[in-house]
Amino acid sequence: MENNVILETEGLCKYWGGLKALDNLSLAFHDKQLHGIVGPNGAGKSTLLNMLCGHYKPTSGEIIYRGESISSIKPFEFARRGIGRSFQKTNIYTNATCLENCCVAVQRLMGGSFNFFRSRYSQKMLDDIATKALEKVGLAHRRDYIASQISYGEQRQLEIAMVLATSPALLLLDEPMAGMGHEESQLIINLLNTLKKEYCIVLVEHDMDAIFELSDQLTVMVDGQHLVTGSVDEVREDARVKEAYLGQGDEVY
Amino acid sequence: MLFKKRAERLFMWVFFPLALLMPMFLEQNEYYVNKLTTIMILSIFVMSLDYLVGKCGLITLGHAMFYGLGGYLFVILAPEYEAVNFWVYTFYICAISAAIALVIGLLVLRTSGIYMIMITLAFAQMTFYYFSGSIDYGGTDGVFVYVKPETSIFGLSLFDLDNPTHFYYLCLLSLFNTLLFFKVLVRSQFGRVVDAIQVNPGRTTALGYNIFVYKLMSYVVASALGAYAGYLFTLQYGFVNPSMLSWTTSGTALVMLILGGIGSIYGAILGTITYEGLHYTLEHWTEHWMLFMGGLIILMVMVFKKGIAGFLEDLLEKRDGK
Amino acid sequence: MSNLLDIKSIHSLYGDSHVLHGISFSLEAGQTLSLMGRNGMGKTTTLKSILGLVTPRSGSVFYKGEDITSLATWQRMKRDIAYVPEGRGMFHNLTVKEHLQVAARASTQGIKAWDFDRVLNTFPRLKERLSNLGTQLSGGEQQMLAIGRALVTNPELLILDEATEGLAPLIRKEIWEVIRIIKETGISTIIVDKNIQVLQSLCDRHVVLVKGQVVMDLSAQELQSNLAQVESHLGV
Amino acid sequence: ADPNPIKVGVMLPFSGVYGGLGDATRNGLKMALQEHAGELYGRQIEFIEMDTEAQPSRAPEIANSLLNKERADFIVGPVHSGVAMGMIKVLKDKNTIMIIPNAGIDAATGPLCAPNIFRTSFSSWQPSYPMGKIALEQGFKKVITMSWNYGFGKESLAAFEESFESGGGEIVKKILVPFPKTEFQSYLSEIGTIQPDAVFVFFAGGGAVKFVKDYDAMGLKSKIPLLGAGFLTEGTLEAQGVSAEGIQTTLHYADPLDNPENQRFRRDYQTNFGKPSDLYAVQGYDTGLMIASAVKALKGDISDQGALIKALETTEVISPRGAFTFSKAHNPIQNIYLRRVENGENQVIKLAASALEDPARGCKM
Amino acid sequence: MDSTLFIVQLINGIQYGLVLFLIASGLTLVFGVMGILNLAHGSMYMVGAYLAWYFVQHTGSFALSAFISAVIALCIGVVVERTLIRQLYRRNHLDQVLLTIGMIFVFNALQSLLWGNDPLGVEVPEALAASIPLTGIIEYPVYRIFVAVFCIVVAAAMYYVINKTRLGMLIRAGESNREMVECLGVDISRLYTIVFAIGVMLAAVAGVVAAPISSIVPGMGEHILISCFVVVVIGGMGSIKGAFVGALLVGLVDTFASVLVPELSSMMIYVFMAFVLLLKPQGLFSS
Ligand SMILES: Nc1ncnc2c1ncn2[C@@H]1O[C@H](COP(=O)(O)OP(=O)(O)OP(=O)(O)O)[C@@H](O)[C@H]1O
Ligand SMILES: Nc1ncnc2c1ncn2[C@@H]1O[C@H](COP(=O)(O)OP(=O)(O)OP(=O)(O)O)[C@@H](O)[C@H]1O
Ligand SMILES: [Mg+2]
Ligand SMILES: [Mg+2]
Repeated sequence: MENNVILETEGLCKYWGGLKALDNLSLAFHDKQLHGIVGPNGAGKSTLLNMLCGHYKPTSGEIIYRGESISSIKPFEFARRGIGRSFQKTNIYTNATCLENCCVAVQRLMGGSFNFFRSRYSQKMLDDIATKALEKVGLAHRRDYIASQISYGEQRQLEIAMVLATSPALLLLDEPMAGMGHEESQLIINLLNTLKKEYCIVLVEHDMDAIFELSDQLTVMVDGQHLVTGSVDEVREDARVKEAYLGQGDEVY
Repeated sequence: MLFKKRAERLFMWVFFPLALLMPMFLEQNEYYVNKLTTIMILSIFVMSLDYLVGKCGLITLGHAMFYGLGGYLFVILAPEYEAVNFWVYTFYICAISAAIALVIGLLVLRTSGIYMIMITLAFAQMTFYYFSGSIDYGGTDGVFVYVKPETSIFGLSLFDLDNPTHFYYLCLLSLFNTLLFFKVLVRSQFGRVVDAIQVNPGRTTALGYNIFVYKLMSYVVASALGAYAGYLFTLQYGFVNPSMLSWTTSGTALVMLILGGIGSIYGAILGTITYEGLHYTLEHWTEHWMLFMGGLIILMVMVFKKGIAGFLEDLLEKRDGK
Repeated sequence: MSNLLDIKSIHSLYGDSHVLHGISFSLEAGQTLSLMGRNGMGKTTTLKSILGLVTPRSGSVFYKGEDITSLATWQRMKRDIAYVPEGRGMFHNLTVKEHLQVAARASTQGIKAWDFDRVLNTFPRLKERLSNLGTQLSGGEQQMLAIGRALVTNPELLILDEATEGLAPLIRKEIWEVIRIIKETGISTIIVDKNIQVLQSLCDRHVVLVKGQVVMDLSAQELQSNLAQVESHLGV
Repeated sequence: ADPNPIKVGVMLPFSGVYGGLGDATRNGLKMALQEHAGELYGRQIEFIEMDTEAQPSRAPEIANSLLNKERADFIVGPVHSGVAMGMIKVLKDKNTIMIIPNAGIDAATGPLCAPNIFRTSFSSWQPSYPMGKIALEQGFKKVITMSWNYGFGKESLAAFEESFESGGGEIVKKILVPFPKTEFQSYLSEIGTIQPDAVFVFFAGGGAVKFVKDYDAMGLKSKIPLLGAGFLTEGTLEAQGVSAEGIQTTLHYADPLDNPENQRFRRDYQTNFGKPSDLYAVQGYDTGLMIASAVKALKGDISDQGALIKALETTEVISPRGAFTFSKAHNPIQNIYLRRVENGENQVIKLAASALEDPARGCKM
Repeated sequence: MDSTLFIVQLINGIQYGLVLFLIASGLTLVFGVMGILNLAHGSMYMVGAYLAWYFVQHTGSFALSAFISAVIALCIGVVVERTLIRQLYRRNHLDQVLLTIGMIFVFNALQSLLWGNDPLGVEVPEALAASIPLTGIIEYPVYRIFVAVFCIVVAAAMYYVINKTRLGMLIRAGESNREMVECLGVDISRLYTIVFAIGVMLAAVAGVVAAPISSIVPGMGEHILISCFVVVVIGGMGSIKGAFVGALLVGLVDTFASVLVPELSSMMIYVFMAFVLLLKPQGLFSS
């Protein structure tokens, strides 16, 4: 297994003043696997993702990507190395079409972003790649819709399409199913199921059904600290996890 | 297509042909030619501001700094009693302003929102006070440009800058080029990233763009064009004064811009014409023109929610809809 | 009229887009009502229309028999309504403590069942974050705060829009427990949530929206017998 | 008679800080031309008024409009030196007459002098130069000078220094305050510690009010005499109140000046406009007199610019400030008076210099 | 500079800073806390000074005049908010720029129509007209000390209200999410009307208080406006403490720059601001 680790953290810490949002976390993420992260609210999951994509700088510790420490590079360089992410709150270009949203992503790869004169509409190839990304998440029929006019679930799909359009090696997803109806959730679950065959995915989610169904590896965090990592079944039966996170029994009254 | 909106195309077809013919109607009256020239020059200035504010989301209250620099750089660089070449100095002034903008941009663009407004203002005020207090450049009284540049290219002289009509056409041409340039820039692949940054900088960074560089380049380009406008303004009457650099110049440009319609590029021309036109009319009509000017501005904010350009666009679209 | 809330044929629009097409339902005092529907069917818009955050083009809202359609939002809220908005509505420049202080008040009847301390005891997580600003909380913490902020107004009608969104399972249970408790004290609640099992056991009435229209309006028993149909409306 | 009116373009600030000055100047101008309406050989006067807003960058445009659009015969203005520069740029050597009713910038009748440019007010040099001698006469050896850091101020200080230092006085410190700053406290503290024999300042308008009040409030006035160019106490006395008492200034005019023209002028101005006249009204008035006399001399035909300039050059203006004539550079050769503020008025103490002519350095005319 | 002069200048700097804070206090409230970009703030300062002059002429009493001026300013504030500002809360910040620049024009025109363009002055009220000897031959006017104390009182009161009271929390909350405040059962628009009016009143009161130690001239507001923004921004938006510290720093920088680098002194506060913002891009005390 060791050989296909693409991202690792070593003793990663993030302190907000006195608060240890993340304390000494060492994890390894493997290629072509979906790594679920769960934990109570405020456990530091979003903080972790924010550091893995360069949005926050770690207080201490290392992030190692394909064997190279990247803790000190600029935020935008994370994406350039193939680390793509979606945000906890939908984060798209609301005033542009879905296609245009993806084009922005593709253009970074294709170059030409410093071209002052070449029309942005002149490159067929760019459009094609963007369309492919939309197809991948099942949004092809919304290609020319303005992003603010599609439904919430579709917006989340679009966000994933944008990340895919940057051809990442690694996807960091923060609660992609939040606020989504059953049907839409199912769509995303199916999507992730296919995507994890190609990418390494780190998924933070409170929807237990989804996370149990999808995860190859599952990490539980509590109060900034690592609790357990293991397969879904291992984690599910772990007494500490039940106490700290899942609680006893079902969520039904 | 470069001009997508109907209002925009209509404007292009009405304004430029009219502007082209204007001097023929005004032949007997040099003043109007001069006045229109000033409006063209101001439009270039306001347009460059529109690119910054409306397209890049970089609100500055220090754009007048470059307007003034355009003038002062000429005074500083050009020998006092010798006609220099217009094109060469255009290049010098734009290049030096761009270099200055690059340095200032490196500092200024680290902040955003109101903080950026204030820090750009700070730099503009510094230059304002520098030239206001300078002995060499006439202090608050300003300086004269005694000899205007000549405009030959390879010995072929097309314009005579001392001839108001020639100068008018030069400015009109500059305005047209600026408009076209910005339009192309906005539509370009670079423009796509700039759009993205304005709407959602966080997302754009997460896609792997170094947004600082794009902002910086936009800032540099707009500043250089602002300086070019200032250079033209200086040449028009051959007079430079620190008030070109004052924050009220920036503020007035902002007013023209908002009036015209932010982010529409051609709205800059509409805004400038409206503002200057109102100013001119009211001033000739009553000594208390400020009262009416203020009242009209307030009225326009209430009525034209997206500026005059936005109003036109809505009007034409509504007609199309029916 | 014994109904706490009566909504009569509300039509609401955003600009030109017609979102609600004549919504009507009512809520008896003390009842808990769930509002269900897929994404974008108009649940949030319905709630906002009740609160006056969206002005309906036509239709009316009665609260305790009084027509409140033309009242301002704050006047409606003054009648002991509390709202937990979708997206949490944090104040970025207020601390957690201030969020609760600024909202705290007794109900018009002078009831003060919920106060600062009780909220903190319910969500101990917030206790450690009292001096954090609203936007410096984790997603779930924000949600807790939003609920707490609604509770300290000691409402008679509590409106929750996806209030368990982003909460960990344990906390979610906690919230449902809280709602059960306040239900017992006679507080009415309108809940928008996607967990149909919980809603089923918790709510007295169920309203299902499809494309801005009420397609089903069921009592708890009726829901049992029509579950399949409801689920098909929700796409479960 | 020529049925076409004589067009007088008026380029003054009617709004903003200098608005009051513009207003008074215009009133004086109109009053003079009204009084002499009968001697203009039937020519009507048409005024075209433009608000400069004291904005130098607008000056060329407005001057241009008066020149080319209105085709004014005379352009009267401005108050502000920066605006004067912008105007001169457009009007120098053109076929209109520019008459400056206030702006003192030395260059206007110095390096930039031109046949068609006249000034009825003063050069910055004129009112300040005589004060140097007077300071010495009164026994002041060490003086601090102070003004805003702009042309008018610096030229005034230089003129004072010229005569003061050549007579053996010493300038112990020269303080230039950035224009238009009016926070003087720190400078006054400095003056208080240096304790010179006297202080010579140039300030005008609002700045003058603020300075004089602060100077008094800091307790300096009774200990270190305050001298100034006359603008310090011109149009500001009411606002300065008792703080101004005892201040000595030199200027080419003083309200209570005892001559029949002045008495009549002040009376008529008061009845015409319902408020007391001031220096700026006088300067406007004299501008009117000058225009009237030239028109009269040419029997109403002002079409020949050469003749017009000749007529203007040789005019003797019988002004409320006392009669004056024009130097070769077209600047008044006039008396300068020493005044002291007593009971809220600039009382004339004595003649500080009679028929003082600006050296017009740099004028090649 | 010897030590006595240094101390005198220190006092001058603090005194100037306090006055600056007073003038900027209304802006801190309206712009910093409520987030409304009111460029006409300086105009209200000017209006305050002119009103003070006018009523001192007619009543002879400074205190009475101050009171009447404050009330009038409050009314102006209410009217302006109700009729104009209110329409713009949902719109772009830049529209507020345009609107308030329009208001500057109107106020300037009205000032010129009502009171003319001559510089005016208000005498220091009798009771405060004394001076106390400071050092050497320099005296310090009692009125300036009174002004300093007044500024400190205003600062303390504002700090208390904004940071410690429910009212203050509501005002701040309103800046971040108006709708949500209304959902707490608070009439946010009335609250905002009142707070805006108080902001306007503070500007006018600053004009009144400053009238005896300044000259009342057209355009006096525009000069001070920028300084006010500098103060608010250096301190950090929305922070009363920040504005207070910012004002004192600007006062000190300006005073010492005047003495040490007189030619560049006007520039110095801008250099200072640029410096602060480069080190702390959100101002000194931003949250
Ligand atoms: N900017 C900040 N300043 C101070 N504390 C912060 C900041 N951002 C987050 N925190 C704190 O750090 C802790 C971890 O937050 P994080 O957002 O990572 O939690 P999370 O695991 O994503 O929780 P959730 O599931 O609720 O989203 C929280 O307790 C939060 O209050
Ligand atoms: N501000 C707005 N402007 C225009 N359209 C809007 C706006 N808000 C919502 N809509 C549209 O109105 C419809 C109903 O939205 P609403 O938010 O009420 O749905 P919902 O049932 O709450 O969905 P969800 O489960 O996703 O929260 C949607 O189609 C949405 O796109
Ligand atoms: Mg999170
Ligand atoms: Mg919703």
